[in-house]
Amino acid sequence: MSPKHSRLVQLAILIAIIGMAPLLVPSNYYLRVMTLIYVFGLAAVGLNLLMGFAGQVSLGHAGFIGIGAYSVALGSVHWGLTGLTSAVLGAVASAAIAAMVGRPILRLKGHYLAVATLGFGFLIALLITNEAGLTGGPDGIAVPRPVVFGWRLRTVEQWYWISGVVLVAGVFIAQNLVASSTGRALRAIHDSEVAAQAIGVDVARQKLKVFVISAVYASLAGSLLAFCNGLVTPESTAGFLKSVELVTMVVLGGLGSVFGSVLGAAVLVLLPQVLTVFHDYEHLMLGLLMVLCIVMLPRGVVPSLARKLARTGT
Amino acid sequence: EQPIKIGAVLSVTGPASFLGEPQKRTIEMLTQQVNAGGGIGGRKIELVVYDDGGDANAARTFASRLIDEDKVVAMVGGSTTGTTMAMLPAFEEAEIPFMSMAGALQVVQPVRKWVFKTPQTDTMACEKIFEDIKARGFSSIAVVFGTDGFGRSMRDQCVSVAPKYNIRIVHEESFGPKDSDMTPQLTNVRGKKDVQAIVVPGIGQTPAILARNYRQLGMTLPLYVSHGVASREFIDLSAGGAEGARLPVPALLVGSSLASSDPQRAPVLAYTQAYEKAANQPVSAFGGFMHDGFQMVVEAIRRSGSSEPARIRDALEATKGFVGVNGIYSMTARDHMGLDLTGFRMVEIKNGNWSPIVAGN
Amino acid sequence: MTADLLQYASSGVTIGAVYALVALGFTLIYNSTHVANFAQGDFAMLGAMTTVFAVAGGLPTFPTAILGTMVAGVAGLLLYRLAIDPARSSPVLGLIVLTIGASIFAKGVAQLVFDKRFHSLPSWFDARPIELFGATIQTQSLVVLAGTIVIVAALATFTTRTLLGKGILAVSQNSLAATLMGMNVGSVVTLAFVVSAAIGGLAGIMAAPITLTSYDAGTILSLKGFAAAMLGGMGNPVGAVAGGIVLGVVEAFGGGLISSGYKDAFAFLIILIVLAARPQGLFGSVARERV
Amino acid sequence: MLDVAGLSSRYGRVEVLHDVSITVSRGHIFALIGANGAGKTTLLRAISGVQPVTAGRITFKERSLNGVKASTRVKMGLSQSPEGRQVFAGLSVEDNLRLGAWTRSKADSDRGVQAAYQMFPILHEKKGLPAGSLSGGQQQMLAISRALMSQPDMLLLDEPSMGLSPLLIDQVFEAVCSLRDRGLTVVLVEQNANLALSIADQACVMETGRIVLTGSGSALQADPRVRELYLGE
Amino acid sequence: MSSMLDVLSISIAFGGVKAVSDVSISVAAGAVFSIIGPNGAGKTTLFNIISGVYIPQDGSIRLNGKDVTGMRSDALAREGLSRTFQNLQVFMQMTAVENVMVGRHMHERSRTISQLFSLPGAVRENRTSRERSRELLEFVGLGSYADRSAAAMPYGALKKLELARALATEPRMILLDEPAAGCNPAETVEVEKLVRKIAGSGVTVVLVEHDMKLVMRISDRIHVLDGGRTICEGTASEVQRNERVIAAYLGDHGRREAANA
Ligand SMILES: Nc1ncnc2c1ncn2[C@@H]1O[C@H](COP(=O)(O)OP(=O)(O)OP(=O)(O)O)[C@@H](O)[C@H]1O
Ligand SMILES: Nc1ncnc2c1ncn2[C@@H]1O[C@H](COP(=O)(O)OP(=O)(O)OP(=O)(O)O)[C@@H](O)[C@H]1O
Ligand SMILES: [Mg+2]
Ligand SMILES: [Mg+2]
Repeated sequence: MSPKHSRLVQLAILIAIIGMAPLLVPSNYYLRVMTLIYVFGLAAVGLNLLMGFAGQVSLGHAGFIGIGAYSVALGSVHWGLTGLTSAVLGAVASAAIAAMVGRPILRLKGHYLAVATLGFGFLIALLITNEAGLTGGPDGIAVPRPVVFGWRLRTVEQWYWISGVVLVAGVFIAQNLVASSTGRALRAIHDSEVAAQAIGVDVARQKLKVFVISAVYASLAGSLLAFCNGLVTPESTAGFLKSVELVTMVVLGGLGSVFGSVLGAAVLVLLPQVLTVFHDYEHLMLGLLMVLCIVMLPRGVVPSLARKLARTGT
Repeated sequence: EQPIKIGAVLSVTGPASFLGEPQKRTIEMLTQQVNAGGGIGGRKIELVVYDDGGDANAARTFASRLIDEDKVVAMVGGSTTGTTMAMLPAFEEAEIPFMSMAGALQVVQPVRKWVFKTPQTDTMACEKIFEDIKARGFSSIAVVFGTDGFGRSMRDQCVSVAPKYNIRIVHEESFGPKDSDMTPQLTNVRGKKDVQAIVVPGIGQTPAILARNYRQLGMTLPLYVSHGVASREFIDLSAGGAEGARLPVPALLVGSSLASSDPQRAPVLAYTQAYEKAANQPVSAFGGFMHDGFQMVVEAIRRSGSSEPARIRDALEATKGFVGVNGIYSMTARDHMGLDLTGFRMVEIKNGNWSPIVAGN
Repeated sequence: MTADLLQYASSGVTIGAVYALVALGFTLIYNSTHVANFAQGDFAMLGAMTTVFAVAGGLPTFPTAILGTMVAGVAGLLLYRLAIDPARSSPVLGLIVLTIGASIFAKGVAQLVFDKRFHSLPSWFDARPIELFGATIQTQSLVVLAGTIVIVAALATFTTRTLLGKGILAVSQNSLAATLMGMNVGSVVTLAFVVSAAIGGLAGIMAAPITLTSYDAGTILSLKGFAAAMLGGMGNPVGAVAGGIVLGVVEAFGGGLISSGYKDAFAFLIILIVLAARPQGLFGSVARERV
Repeated sequence: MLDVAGLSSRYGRVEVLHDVSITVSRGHIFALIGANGAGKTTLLRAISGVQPVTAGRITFKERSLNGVKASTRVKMGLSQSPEGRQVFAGLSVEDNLRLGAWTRSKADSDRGVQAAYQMFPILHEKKGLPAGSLSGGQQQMLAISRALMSQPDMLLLDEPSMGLSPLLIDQVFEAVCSLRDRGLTVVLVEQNANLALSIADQACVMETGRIVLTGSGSALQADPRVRELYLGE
Repeated sequence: MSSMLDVLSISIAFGGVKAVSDVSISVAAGAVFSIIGPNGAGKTTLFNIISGVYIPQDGSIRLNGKDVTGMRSDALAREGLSRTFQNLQVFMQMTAVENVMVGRHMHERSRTISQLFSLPGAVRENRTSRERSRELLEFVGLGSYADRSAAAMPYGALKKLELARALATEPRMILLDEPAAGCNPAETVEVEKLVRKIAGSGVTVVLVEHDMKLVMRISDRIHVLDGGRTICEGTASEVQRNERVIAAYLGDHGRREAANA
């Protein structure tokens, strides 16, 4: 299968799943779970562009989810903006902030970048938590249901379809980016910055570009999350554990596999739901599964399985 | 007979596990008790408990699950204000009664048709503390609050009721829920000459570190902590630092010293005994919240003779003079908490134990 | 005012020393595998919790401290042998996620084996706090500080003076070459994990009288330890200690003088500022790859 | 000394060594030449035990090496200077050398370091600097010296002349000869075929994973096919 | 002939070690200019300075008459300078053809937006890049490797891959650091043909190489460094007769090789 072919197949599978799921699992609960998968899948796809392709770690990406989430909350509560406007403004703000912090911190390498992004995420979360007058503090703030073209969007179903469509768009765009000249430049940077630079790739600019793009993905995911939850809290959007969850989604699904990130998101959203049967052993199982996953599929689900298939296949 | 399904979403793990953990043990123990006694009108209770880990997003998903999949008729829990607020809309929409264990006033004010709660509000705790401060003749205090939901909310309430008691808050400090050292904050307070007492709105074990540091710094200002630390662990962990600290606690914590005429004495002793046997650890106020909430729901089901959510709700709202371990509840259409200040007892920690304060001392 | 400043300093140094010890463990594992081990704080938790429960079970403090250290060391051994080593073909980020999984697993085990409550240990020496120019210094702080100094000195000597210590660096830099030199890469790295975990455990045990411990106390320690190690310059034991102390002191002064709510923010701001000026951390060397 | 029989090896699904057999006699220089990608490096890796083999057996000093760990092979007297130098970039030159003597005593290590400094004085000059800062050729000298640190009975050299200046190539080849004269056995993989064959006692040519020619060094040097394909004449 | 590259008395030191001191060279456009010298003479460092990897502590560099001192290497690439590396810097996780396509990056004009949505312009450009890159792989003799992962290619092939990648930038000048390292004499002849073709197409070639046969046959001028300093410059025959060069660098063997070239 040519790369282009396999991209289209993946996209088609995704569309089919999104289209069929409501028929197979009609309850609001399942729809909500699927919606969460799409929302986090979107953020994970964005983060994968940064981590899996450009090889730049971010341990603070939930910060951008927080910005997206709180911009729709604050936009409608404090500034009387419509939901759509505030989501767009949130994305713009995320892009601007990413461009600003990205310039200095993307010069850092490996674990140094990890700690810098970790710090960035912490700062955002602290800001949201401490500026309680504006943000409602740790208990969070309610997000009014947005009205779009005269429709009040409130049902789980509506948000299901909206997130599904946004995810498909996000995956499509990410796939295109990866296959484009920018995508190649990013992968080249991953392998050797000196060489990439020596053959004319503006390394700093490309890194910044993908950082901004991934921030926009996260921000949009944050806005969607805020809308479908109706409430945002610092921990459930910008917290460090959310950043870790995002990284885990990307890694489990497979660094450098767009489709894998959606799968990774599915795994991490579904696991807590499935693991409830273990009661007190939930954490133990979650940790164990994460470890086993990496041990058995060291490159993440999609790439590792693809490799195994290629090996056993003809 | 079909069992009656009751749901709970609790923060059994994560930063608020000190709330959710005793609540889970309590609700499991009480369910067993009810079922052992033949259930409600011959129907057993089937309990569905989920752990949200303190994450509002997870809580919201489990709420959907309880409603759509498990089809519970009533919901008890929501250990924190954050998780409760996230779940509220779902239960309002599904029209299922929701008995929350969250502290903040905003859960029941404005009154939401389907939502109730058991803990006293932070405002009440502030009032209780300020009453005592005023009685001792102090008027300017420092507030050192936790930056978690509980601490921040109680701090806000204290700030707003302080004028009522002619109390000035002359200095404020805060600490994070994961902080392991509060010496700098206390040092600052120590440096302020006009501070006559310190009030610590904070929950969990972090205030215990504060109490230790307080002691290590050799500070002697009167120290007030909140009902958010009302468990034995606080005293133990503070390693003597909490000696002399005062706080409002529910009757539950001063069980053995309750007068025999006190109506709460019987339920308090019963719960304490059962819990300490079942869980092998001392009772805490948080488990007590669950005790009262769950019992009220069971009562409501019993009284309404139905497992219709709407009937249960109506019965809950009609709760009158329910004697719990946390207070005596009388719900109305305008009050979905139904407690007054009498539920709180002011205690001082003496010789490593809660010791009731005789009024005016 | 001077008393206040001194108080901030003493409190900052104490907490900083705890961060430093966790950072030291980080450094050792990083040096042997280039893995940032986010379960490092959980070694501290395991050490402390084991000791707490053994002490509660009636055992005397010092022998149990050794027991706690050993339990942590065994956890390190298992982590490497059962997880890190089998997954060695995974990219670095995969290994980070793996250690996070291991950390969650450790918490899951701890909450079952021990409990979910907070615990404390008595101070090692039952002496009154020391008064110094109006500031109060806990005796346990001195224990932590002394422990840190001893461990960093030992570790620095080990890595810079002994062939085995250099072997640990060598296997991470080029495990193929290390193998061709006749090193048994597996054993060398196992050793690094065990020592690192034991240091972590000891850190937890020494700090527990000051900071309390509970099944989930590891996460924040891992984070701060990681941050400290990076601030100091990854891979350098002296840097790890410096990073830890700076972090603790910045937190104490920032919290005391400016705003306690933004205490962690100051810590991370300092890290960002330092890294902007010195991308290799305070004591790190510029590892410029030759082309 | 070394006997390789019917050896096969693969990367993933691709087999790159097919039924390779060579015999290296004690105290000889054995030259292995072949085009890019012929499998020379793979063969050396297999002998050192860092490349899995799928068939065949390797015997060293009358002992089978099958299932013997790479680190044990070093203790048995087998040492390799690998392709691409593979120095420990962050460690000092001297530390690199001393790690080469991992299996040896401190006294042996001291002696080895002195010998290395004598052979390549530049290493002495740079002994405290990180090996990664050395120039390509300097790193090559370090890699060769490091391989000698374990005082092997048999030395595997993978393109030792790569990146060395002509003067140094002379020097290295002289050194190899004198090591042989002191009883060391050397397997020499070289692109500098002329030179390699001129000092080799035995030699073979490898093509796409197979041995296609064997003989004495001078015989191969005279072989018209070798002259055309590998000596560029 | 006008001069393509002028290096004016540049110096650089690393913690006291003077890797390059006061070196000046001038390379005529279209020439093949070689730099030789013992190991550690500073050849690679000189390349690193010219290509913007290091910034010289002293001196200046002119490329085609323009002062480019301290310019970053991507900007230099846009000025028409490209290079290969002594320590391979191949993009190991990409296929051979993708490696070369990255070299086309700076010539690709489509906007990010158009790439994100896979608009026709971007698609077309992508196709052209791929075709051009395949041609280049054929040119260096790696046609059969095009879709192979770089990680699975032998050393010698990787050296050529770097060459193809450097050519993909359509340079006016190319710096080759030991292109024949790891090649046997027969393969070196291939490299020589390749370099001749490149030079023949008008690209200025600066070469660092220890294979004296290759250097002597192909170079228009040879510059000899030792210990970071220039010891002489001249044509092949001038250089191989220079006593200092023989003593410091060529030795017996090298002199024979050089003479036979
Ligand atoms: N890691 C790898 N994965 C897959 N194939 C590989 C790998 N390394 C080498 N190969 C393949 O194995 C074959 C033999 O390679 P090897 O490196 O042994 O050749 P060589 O004779 O040493 O070549 P050179 O002279 O270029 O060093 C080549 O076809 C190469 O493409
Ligand atoms: N980053 C650095 N840090 C320290 N020393 C360096 C650095 N780069 C180069 N050197 C030193 O500068 C000198 C010149 O090195 P360079 O790599 O330029 O040599 P070269 O002429 O290319 O040698 P070779 O032919 O071996 O490749 C060497 O002594 C080297 O150790
Ligand atoms: Mg080879
Ligand atoms: Mg060089």
